[in-house]
Amino acid sequence: MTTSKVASMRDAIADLVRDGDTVAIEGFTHLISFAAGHEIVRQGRRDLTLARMTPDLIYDQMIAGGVARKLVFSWLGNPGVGGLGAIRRRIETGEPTPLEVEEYSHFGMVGRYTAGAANLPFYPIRSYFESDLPAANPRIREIESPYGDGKVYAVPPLKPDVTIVHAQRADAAGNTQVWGLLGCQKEAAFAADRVIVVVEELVDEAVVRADPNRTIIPGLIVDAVVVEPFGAHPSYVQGAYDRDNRFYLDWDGITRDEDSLQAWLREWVYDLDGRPAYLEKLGAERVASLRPTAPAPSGVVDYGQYR
Amino acid sequence: MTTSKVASMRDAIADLVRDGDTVAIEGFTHLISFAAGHEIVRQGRRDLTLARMTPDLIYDQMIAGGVARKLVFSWLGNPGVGGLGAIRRRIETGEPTPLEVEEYSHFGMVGRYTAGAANLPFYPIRSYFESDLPAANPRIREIESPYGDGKVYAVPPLKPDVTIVHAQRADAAGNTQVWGLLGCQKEAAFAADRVIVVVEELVDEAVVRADPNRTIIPGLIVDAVVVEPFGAHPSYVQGAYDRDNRFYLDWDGITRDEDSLQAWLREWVYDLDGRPAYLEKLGAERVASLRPTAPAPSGVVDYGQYR
Amino acid sequence: MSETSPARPASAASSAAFSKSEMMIVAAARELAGQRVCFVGVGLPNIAVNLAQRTVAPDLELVYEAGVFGARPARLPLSIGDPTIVTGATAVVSMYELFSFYLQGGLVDVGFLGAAQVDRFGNINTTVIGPYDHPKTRLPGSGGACEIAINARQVFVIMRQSARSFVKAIDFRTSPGNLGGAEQAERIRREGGWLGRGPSVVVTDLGIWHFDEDGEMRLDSLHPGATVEEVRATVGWQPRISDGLTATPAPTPEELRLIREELDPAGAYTR
Amino acid sequence: MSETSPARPASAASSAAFSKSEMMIVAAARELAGQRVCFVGVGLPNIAVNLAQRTVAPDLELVYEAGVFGARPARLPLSIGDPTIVTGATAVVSMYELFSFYLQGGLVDVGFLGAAQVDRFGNINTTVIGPYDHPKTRLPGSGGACEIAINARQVFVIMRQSARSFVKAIDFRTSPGNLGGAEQAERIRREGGWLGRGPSVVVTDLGIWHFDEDGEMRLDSLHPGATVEEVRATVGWQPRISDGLTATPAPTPEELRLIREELDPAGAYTR
Repeated sequence: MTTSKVASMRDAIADLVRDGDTVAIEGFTHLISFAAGHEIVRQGRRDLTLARMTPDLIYDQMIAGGVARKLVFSWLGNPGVGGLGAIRRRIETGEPTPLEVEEYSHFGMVGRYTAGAANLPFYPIRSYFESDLPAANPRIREIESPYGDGKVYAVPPLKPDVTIVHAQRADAAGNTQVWGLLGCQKEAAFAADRVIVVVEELVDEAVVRADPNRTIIPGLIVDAVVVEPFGAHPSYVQGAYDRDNRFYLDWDGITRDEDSLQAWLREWVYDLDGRPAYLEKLGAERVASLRPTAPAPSGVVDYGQYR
Repeated sequence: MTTSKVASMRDAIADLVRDGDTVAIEGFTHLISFAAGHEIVRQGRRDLTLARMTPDLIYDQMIAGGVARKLVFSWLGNPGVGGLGAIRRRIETGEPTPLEVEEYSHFGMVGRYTAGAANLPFYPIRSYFESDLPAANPRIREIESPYGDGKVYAVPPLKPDVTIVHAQRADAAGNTQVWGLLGCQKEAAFAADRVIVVVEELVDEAVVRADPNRTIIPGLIVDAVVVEPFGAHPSYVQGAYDRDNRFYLDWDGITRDEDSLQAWLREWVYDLDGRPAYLEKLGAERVASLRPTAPAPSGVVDYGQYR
Repeated sequence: MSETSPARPASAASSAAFSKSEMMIVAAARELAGQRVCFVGVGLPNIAVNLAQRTVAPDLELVYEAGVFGARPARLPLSIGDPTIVTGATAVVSMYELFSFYLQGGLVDVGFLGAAQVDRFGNINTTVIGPYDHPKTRLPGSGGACEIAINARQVFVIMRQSARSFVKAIDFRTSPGNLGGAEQAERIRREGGWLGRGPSVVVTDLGIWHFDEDGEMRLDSLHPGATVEEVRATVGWQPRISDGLTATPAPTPEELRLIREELDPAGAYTR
Repeated sequence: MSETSPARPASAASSAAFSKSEMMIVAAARELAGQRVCFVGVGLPNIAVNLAQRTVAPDLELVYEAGVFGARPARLPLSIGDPTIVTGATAVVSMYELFSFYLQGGLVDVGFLGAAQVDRFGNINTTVIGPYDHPKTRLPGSGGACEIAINARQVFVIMRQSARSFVKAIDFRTSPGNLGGAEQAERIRREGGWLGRGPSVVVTDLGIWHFDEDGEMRLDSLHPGATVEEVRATVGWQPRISDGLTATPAPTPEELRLIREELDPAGAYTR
């Protein structure tokens, strides 16, 4: 399969993300595709169900941008800093329209993607005992062990219409490699009907084939490969750039007030035509300040030729 | 935790494998610890339950050596070649004593280790529908989805007393890295009460820490690290040596007859005191012929320093 | 068209003579035309899919049971867990991931199965001959076959046929085929939410069988050198023979060259 | 012994003055003496466990919720998913593996939880203030807290105490503590096969609470500068005070030096 799946972010979102879809942009603090989220806002998608373990700044921005009717999640916040204003206002006031929520724990969300990826009707976990969560979310259900040794809880499969992940590198067929935190991207990708991979670097397939254990998503399930360096800012990419903690701290002020949030969206999303313009606006100095202080090479292992 | 867990094979088996234990030597064609199996035979363990997806030559040898009363498995054979005589004779004739069998499919065994590792009371899979396997093994049971969308099958957790795996490398604390086929070693190790890791090479912890995504078993769950180069022969170690297909072909003749098998055991197990003697007997030329024909380096990735 | 020859001819690629095994491999490979993702087990399927990739199905993607996707073996491995399928592959994954996400997740179009016994509806036994508790012959068991039969979109069976293997009633049903017939099988698959539609072809050393609307095997093509009488003599029931029975085209020189020079120069699979 | 000071003193390590946050971190770190494997979440637990590793628990192994084992952060991260916990770690694993094999598999001795509300039995709310469907304040939710409360062998709670957080009845039970008391909690844990034995300590800015035989919090130690009256005023029930109430030893100069110079030179955690 040598057909290239390389596409622009604009085309990938236009072709693969549709009004009403369930969309998962995954990545646990690491490799969050802010670039894809912004493009979804720019293209004015509506009525999305947004799924994500940690809705984070990107979903606060997307929900402020009016793309979503529902949120599926397990932890809602700006980690280490504070809250997410747009999401909190929608939930607490129901303004401008109510935001439906479907809530799990972290392991529950991981189990849901796993069941989705493995075509299982449920995933069993040892959580939720004596918690109010199953009452708040009736999709969390008890299940009896067939071995007569008690019950655990089940969560239902989550099968996004589209999963979007950012990665260090992929080849043109979509074979994708990641190092550093892995989160639940593999499960979320296999669970999805359509997959968009956004990468720092497009590499020759020989680079992928040199280290096949590093591949987390095979091209087989990938629909588009978007090359968007720094597309995960203000989150980070192991080995490429640091988390922009200053932005996360700044967000606390921006998100507290709907007007300041909308002004931010105008300035950083609507008035820009894509990630290159965003980076230009961010400035070379800020970008440079986020580079690692020194390399930390993995070392080489030998797979050996066998003829 | 800088305490070294490095031990000789003799001490590791003496300390950690006990009569009556459930023992899993895992590795799917790759990284099978023949060295540990032979030492268990030499030390005369009895009444073991041997668990393994593919009982392969190593369990044929161990069962001929009289260590086992029960076999838990999913595929029984010499792949690409033929049968396993000692095991077949025990099952077909019940001589010298019957061998109890508990049989699953591959995915069933993987699910069992996964449930064992994750402390789940069962693991659900889409297999066994309309098969005679659940009738043959009543531990394979139906389970109804709590979402009203039908049933799947459940397998029970498998928690070995001891899991033994071979790997390319580990540090003295037992942090273990593998490349090439991964099989179900991770799940089998986390499921076990005790873990023995046998490695081609003992490395400084800095080597492990340079590439933490490569670690499949953390030292936290490892009880002993045995350094035994070529300890997986006649199976193979990616990048270090090839599968000795000649031996697998030869085994077909040896295992057909109980006398020739016992003679082989005497010559290659009982009369030797360990792997170095085995390798000397195997001969430098045979060993050299199994080396890869050329290197196939993985390439380096950069994790980056962040200060 | 030459007679089938049991032994491999001395001057390989130039000769039009071929063995029964070679014909079986070539016929199986041709059936893969148009397929996308194939789950590969040990033995004959391995050489058939590799031949198909080089002939009728250049885009065929291989998923090896050992946990390898996109393998590019430099030699044809004896075992499916050989190091040559790992080096240069696209992805190497745990067996948990392979069975959960690739197979059960629905990515596999064709799964290959061998069999010690098969019945007219394509139900398969690879477990025991005789009673389970006191078998006359203990066979390897399921391996991944049971879940392949249920989760691969369709199943190809490849096996030599004989009165001992093509039987009226199998001794143990390891892997479900069309159960007691198409109607029952389709209902159970639908109600159970199976991804698999069951067996679609059985390729043997004598011919090619597809499954008719009743879910029963029907001989559609006869290999060169084989006869309908020979087929009847090696089937434990009254076999259905297609009204339009065709003759399987003999292996082409190029197919034979690929098998003999590239895929299996040592003749390990084609003896 | 000096008065507790709300702001960090100018000349840090040399001064015996310290903030309430510093006292809370030091007290939590000391509680980790003798523990082996700790599950680390975001915020105060992160600095407490790193301090414990450098003082009372040099062999403490850290499991970061983001999927990192054996981290050696070169700096103290703002978020638990920072790149500095990955570089040089022993193992980096998927969240599936972390929650399945490390936490649920029973390898975690101590899990740390924060709370917006806690009741006298250590039950925790991090979900909503007010009714779930129309919350007055929407909080972050469980994250991993619910499964940590059930699967970690014991739970340490670290939080500032106030009349709003130490309440008679929590608005939503995100994570179970000792339920309605020790007897009920022990029965349910036993019958349900939980690995966790529930909360063992609550460390606040005023003191240290352990759980008595009824499963209720009991103030065992009062931090320097805090008073029993202050404690009573910030608890929404009639709190149990130990007969042998002790005074928490103030942070040592070395503990303060580690916090201020090595772990949190920017004062992000200790403001």
